[in-house]
Amino acid sequence: MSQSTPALRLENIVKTFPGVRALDGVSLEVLPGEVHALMGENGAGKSTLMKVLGGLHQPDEGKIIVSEQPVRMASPLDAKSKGIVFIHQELSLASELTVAENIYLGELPKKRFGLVDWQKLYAQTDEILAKLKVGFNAKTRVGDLSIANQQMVEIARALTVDAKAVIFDEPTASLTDAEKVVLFDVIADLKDHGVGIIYISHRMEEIFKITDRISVLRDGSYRGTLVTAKTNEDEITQLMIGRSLDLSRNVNHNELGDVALEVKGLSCGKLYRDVSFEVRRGEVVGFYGLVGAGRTEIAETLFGLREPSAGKILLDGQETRIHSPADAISKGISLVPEDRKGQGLVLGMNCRDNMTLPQVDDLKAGPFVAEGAEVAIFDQYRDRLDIRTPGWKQTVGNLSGGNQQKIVIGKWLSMHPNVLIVDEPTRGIDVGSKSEIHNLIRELAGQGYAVIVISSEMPEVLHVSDRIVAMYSGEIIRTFTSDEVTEDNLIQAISGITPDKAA
Amino acid sequence: ETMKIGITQNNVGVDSYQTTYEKAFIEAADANADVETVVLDAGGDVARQIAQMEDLIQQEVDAIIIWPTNGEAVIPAVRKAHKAGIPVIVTNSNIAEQGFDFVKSFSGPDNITQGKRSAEIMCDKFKEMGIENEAQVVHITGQPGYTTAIERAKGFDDRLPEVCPNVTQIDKQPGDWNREKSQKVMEAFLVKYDDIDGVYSGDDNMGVGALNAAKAAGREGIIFVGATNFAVGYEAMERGEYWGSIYQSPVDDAKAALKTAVDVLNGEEIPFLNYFDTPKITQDNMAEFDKPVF
Amino acid sequence: MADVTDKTEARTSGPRESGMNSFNLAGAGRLLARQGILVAFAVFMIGFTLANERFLDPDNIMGVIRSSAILGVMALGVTFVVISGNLDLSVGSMMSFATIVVLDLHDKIGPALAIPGMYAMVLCLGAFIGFLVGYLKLNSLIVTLGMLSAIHGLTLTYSGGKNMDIADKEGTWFSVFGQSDVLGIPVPILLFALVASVLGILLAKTPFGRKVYAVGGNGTAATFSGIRRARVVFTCYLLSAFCVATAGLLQASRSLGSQNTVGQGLELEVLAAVILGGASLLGGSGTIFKTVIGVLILGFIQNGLLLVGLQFYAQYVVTWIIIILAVWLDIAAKRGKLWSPIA
Amino acid sequence: MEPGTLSTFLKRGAIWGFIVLQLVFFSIAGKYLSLSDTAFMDLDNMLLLLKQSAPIGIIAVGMTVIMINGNIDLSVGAIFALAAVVMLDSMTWPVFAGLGDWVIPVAWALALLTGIVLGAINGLIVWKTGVDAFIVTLGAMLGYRGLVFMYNGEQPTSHLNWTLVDFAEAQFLGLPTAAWFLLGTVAVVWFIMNRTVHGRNAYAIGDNREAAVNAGIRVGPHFLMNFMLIGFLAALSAVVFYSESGSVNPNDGQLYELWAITAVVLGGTKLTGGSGSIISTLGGVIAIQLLRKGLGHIGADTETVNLVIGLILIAVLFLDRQLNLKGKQELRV
Ligand SMILES: Nc1ncnc2c1ncn2[C@@H]1O[C@H](COP(=O)(O)OP(=O)(O)OP(=O)(O)O)[C@@H](O)[C@H]1O
Ligand SMILES: Nc1ncnc2c1ncn2[C@@H]1O[C@H](COP(=O)(O)OP(=O)(O)OP(=O)(O)O)[C@@H](O)[C@H]1O
Ligand SMILES: [Mg+2]
Ligand SMILES: [Mg+2]
Repeated sequence: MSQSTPALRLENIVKTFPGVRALDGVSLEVLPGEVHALMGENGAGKSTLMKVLGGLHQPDEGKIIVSEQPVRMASPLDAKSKGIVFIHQELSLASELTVAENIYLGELPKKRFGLVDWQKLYAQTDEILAKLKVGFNAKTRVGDLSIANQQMVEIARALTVDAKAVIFDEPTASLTDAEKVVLFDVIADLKDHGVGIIYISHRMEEIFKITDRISVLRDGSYRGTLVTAKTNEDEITQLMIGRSLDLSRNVNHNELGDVALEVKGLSCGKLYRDVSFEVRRGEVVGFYGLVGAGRTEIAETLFGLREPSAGKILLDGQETRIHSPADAISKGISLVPEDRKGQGLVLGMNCRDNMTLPQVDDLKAGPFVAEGAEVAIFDQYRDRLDIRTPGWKQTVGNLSGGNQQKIVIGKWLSMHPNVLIVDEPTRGIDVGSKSEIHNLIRELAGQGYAVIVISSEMPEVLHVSDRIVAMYSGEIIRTFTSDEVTEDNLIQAISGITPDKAA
Repeated sequence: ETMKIGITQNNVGVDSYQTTYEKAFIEAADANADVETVVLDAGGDVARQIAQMEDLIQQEVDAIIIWPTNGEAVIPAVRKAHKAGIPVIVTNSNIAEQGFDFVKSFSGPDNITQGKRSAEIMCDKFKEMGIENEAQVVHITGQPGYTTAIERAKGFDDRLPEVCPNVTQIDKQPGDWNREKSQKVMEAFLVKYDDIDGVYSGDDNMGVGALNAAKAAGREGIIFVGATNFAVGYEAMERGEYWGSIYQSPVDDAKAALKTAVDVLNGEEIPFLNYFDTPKITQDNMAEFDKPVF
Repeated sequence: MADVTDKTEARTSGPRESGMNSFNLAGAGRLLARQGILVAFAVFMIGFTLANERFLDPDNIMGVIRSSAILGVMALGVTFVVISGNLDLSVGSMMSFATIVVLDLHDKIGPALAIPGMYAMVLCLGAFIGFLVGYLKLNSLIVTLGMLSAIHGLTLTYSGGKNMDIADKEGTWFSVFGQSDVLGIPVPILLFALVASVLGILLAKTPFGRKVYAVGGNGTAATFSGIRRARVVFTCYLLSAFCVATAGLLQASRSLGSQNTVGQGLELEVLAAVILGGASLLGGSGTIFKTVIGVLILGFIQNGLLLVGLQFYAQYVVTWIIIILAVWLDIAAKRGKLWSPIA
Repeated sequence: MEPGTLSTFLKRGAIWGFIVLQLVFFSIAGKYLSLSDTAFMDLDNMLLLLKQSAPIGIIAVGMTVIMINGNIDLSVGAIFALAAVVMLDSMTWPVFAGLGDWVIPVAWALALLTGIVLGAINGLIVWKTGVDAFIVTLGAMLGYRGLVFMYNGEQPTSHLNWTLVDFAEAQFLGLPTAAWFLLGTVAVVWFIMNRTVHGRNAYAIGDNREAAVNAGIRVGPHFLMNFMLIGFLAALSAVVFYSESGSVNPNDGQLYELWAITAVVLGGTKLTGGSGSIISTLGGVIAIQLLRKGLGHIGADTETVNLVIGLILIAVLFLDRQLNLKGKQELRV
């Protein structure tokens, strides 16, 4: 922060959507070489502000000033040409194209006659990928990558141009720790080169680790800027939601009931092998592991989306086969899937219809859908999960990312399942709601539900789980009770270092 | 030694005339022990028809019968057959004059004359009714762009003013050889014009569609004249609702084409234009004709 | 209906705006603008009335609706298929089949048995397509294009390629569906209205309708929500076949005779009506009400242009312009801007 | 691996397998059922096949591009007809009377220009109004057809120029002219789609339009260029075909859009855009043409041809899916 002229400044930005005043006179200043955090609850307007900056939305009022010059960001291309790089919250990739083509999307290196300069493209890409230390190469098809790796491709775009400012909108939502380390290195590197960075995240530990200053938005208006070194979690939370939170490790165990779900020797091709575990009523079992460890695939099998190649599933002691999600639902299993856009929501549908979709057959008045009952369910979970939307008629695609996630959670909680599986339940969710969801999960367990939580966030797993299953490369390495687990032995387990090997 | 005769037809299945033609052709060929046939259908597509000509040439048939989708576009393909030494016989509707050099013979109806005859039928009836000086006529043509449709329309349009100079043709729209479409067209005519005395349709199928529209609208006294007497048209004539048409048998058409081809292969002298007769048929003389089978 | 309207808007209202060229209509105008297609409809009706005063003649209006009924009934079924994210190009060919079959059976086993017989056969075809697209997950465009051809072949085989006519046209009660009136309203219109109401309610108000939207909007998410996607798609094709059979019944009853190609080319007209009504080919949006509007627009354009007396080819050109203007007006009203946000 | 090379070629192998299957079947069945003494797989017959694939084939190549780009074009049949009308009619215009046979290239250029202009109209409407390409081109299918009829009423437009016919019927290095044009088109468009920035951007737009927009790719101009390309190719197809036949009916080219789309989809291109291969489209075109030719060869009648072609299309799709199934590990969605 040696220079004092800001890399960019936003002044009094106002943006309204039909029925929503998303930004209400927001100002923001980013210095060169600064990592500036943007925080706020879900729907506070962070992404919208960045979309204004990135040329995706035109502001109703206000100014954008880059290097002391007022500018108009007419389009994404325009913004890019003015040195603003935008790493989006939602993946923005062409899955049929290669990694290299995606990283250089919109600016493929050219030879004469508009030909692509493949050599240059691959050389440049290899250079970037080397910095990111990823396990795939420039010619891999993006659709073949895991979500985390796709996110890395997205991040790689920050390194392609001489940027004045780079916007990261929740880049770590689907990354695990190893990739996060790489990302932070990248950010440090950009910082050294005098690039101004806007960093949006709901994860406090990251904020404290890498940012210099923190600006907070609330309900579309600017709440103030804090210097990271001189503040604490409580102060930020106060500014964001107007109260403090308790985020500690889970201690109060519920009364455990019978075994609700038991899995014996379950395998599914190469995806995972010989998996056995049980979940009791009243118990929360956390699944922790690296990306690709096979946790999602186990969940999908339990939900009838995959055919196991071997092994047994027992529900309440009865061996069952689960043929389809419909079958799973009728047997009292719910799954909050990890990909909310692709698997969780019908984006073009309104909030209410999305939320009641799995039970639409049960909510009937005569032959018709009982819309009143649906609205009641929606209202209940909107209040409980604090979903920010102008009303149930709002199209889900227009909600902020975090609020979309809450709709998915509400959808499955309202089914009152016997076995609830949640896969990355708080991805992109603000701290306030996150703790609300954690409380909910605990509460549900308290009511006698059996809950499986798959998460790549260690604090989350530690906070909600009674037991933690550590997976590595398709196998269960070890199961911890909450008393015996420590951050160290958990990390060891998910890295494939078994206690005996380590010894 | 059997004769291998290939035929490429215009568009079988689009109406029962062409279908009946195909059936009759195959029957006639089966009946003749000396003849083997390859029967192809271009589905109304010129490109497909040219490809079929090429295939027939490639298969080295002894003679080719073609029912042209387009009387001019097939000329080069016909020339190809001619160059390959395969005699070509055109059936049903002729190709353009430029191609005559490459063709052995044409066999089929004379569509222009048919159009003319329909005009005469219509005019005679008007005279009989005494309205030849005031009658108003609407005209429903076949599928736009098809030779048969164009020729019949031309014959009618040319002849009507010659025989009934004071009759006016007030509107003309295509019915696409389609009963339903022409019913719609006629409905609009009926709304638009209070006074319609005659309807000429490019074939009876469309004519019956127009008749249905008039019946539904309760408009009586309209003289319907068509062409290619279909069974439906014949029946409507029996009921006295439909005045007249042109009698044309696809069976005769098909037999004539096959016979011409066989004659050519047998080296017999045949005239270049082999029109078979398509007489007028009206309620007055219909007893002389069998009910069409299609 | 409100929720359904919202769904359709979601697709067209992109997230980006350009600030320029907005003709934002305020207040009441905005409400009107949401139904841009109705405005377009009104404009054409006024235009045609000015061009020919007979256009608004009740007989003419009734006539147009009656002759649109056949296309319209088919469009109702196709609306379901399109909303579920698929296409049905086989409806024209299948309608020919239905017409030919019911006419043939009429003389063989009598109308009372012919009608259910025909429905059974057409529903079998619909079930076959539904099986291929729903359960085997084959691409609907190619499947139905293939069926377009295959069913045409079937019809030709069935009829021997000949026109099919009822022998005794005067003596049969079969003509009630196509030719008679009830309380001065032609039966085809009543049937169209009946089927439209039932299917409209089915789509907008029942769990099944909701599932159709979900499957078309995001099939994966629908599956994850426990919806049996294949079954929904299958049912949509059955409904489509049912509508086609009804259209065939109307057609056969109206003219009591038919050629094998009576429905040829209708598939694209039907699709045009459905899309004109605002359904997206991507699935997940559209309503029965809007499809009906789309059908009527097409019907009145054809009729209006005939009355104006343009050459048929001038009609083609004008239809082109009107279709694009109508859809353009519709989406422009929804997004509040005349020009598209495409960069 | 660069996009569009051998491995993708093999992945989309179903269509080639199907072609081989057909060749085998028709050769064997032809022995019993055909009148002809010449074998089905005769070299001349295969060359003929390539030539006969040209009219639809050239259009299908353009359609592949449009569909990769995430659009569709239903007006190609009408553009085909209108370009042909312009080509054949312009050869008789008095202005060109002094040109002799040099009128041929002029007429060609005019026809191709017509195609480009018609394509550009579609492209501009799609771009500027934001109306879905399906509607725009469905409308244009009617509108352009109307223009064809306006030009010369219901009459066919004809001009037989024997120099031109001889050229079109000629063979260079053993390949018929039309086949050269088809193969040339395939090569050039393959190159555009796989080697140029425009081509790669077209893939990106079709794959994820929002991502393309976010990355600053200007979607509109790409749409426009691709519509101009397909307009050009539809006209080129007309030029190639009508040089040989010399007369165009106002109805010509009807249903070409559906056959072209069928060929493209058989070749494995997704209707939703983003993926597809020009070479496989060629396979799709040949497969269809082969089917028609083969059925004619063994003497199938009209009903059977319709029935079989329809069912075979479905069967190919089914086979293709079975071949590309990833097995039991596939997610059941
Ligand atoms: N295209 C749109 N149309 C209507 N409303 C919108 C649109 N985009 C955003 N909004 C609304 O604007 C508000 C701000 O959304 P935004 O995405 O900026 O939130 P956010 O701070 O990024 O939240 P999150 O942390 O959940 O990502 C929300 O209420 C959202 O529903
Ligand atoms: N680098 C990679 N390239 C290709 N496929 C991968 C790669 N990494 C993971 N996969 C595959 O992607 C699939 C999904 O991985 P995913 O990350 O969802 O697994 P997971 O164990 O559920 O992890 P998480 O829930 O933490 O995201 C797995 O089948 C895995 O084999
Ligand atoms: Mg956001
Ligand atoms: Mg996962």
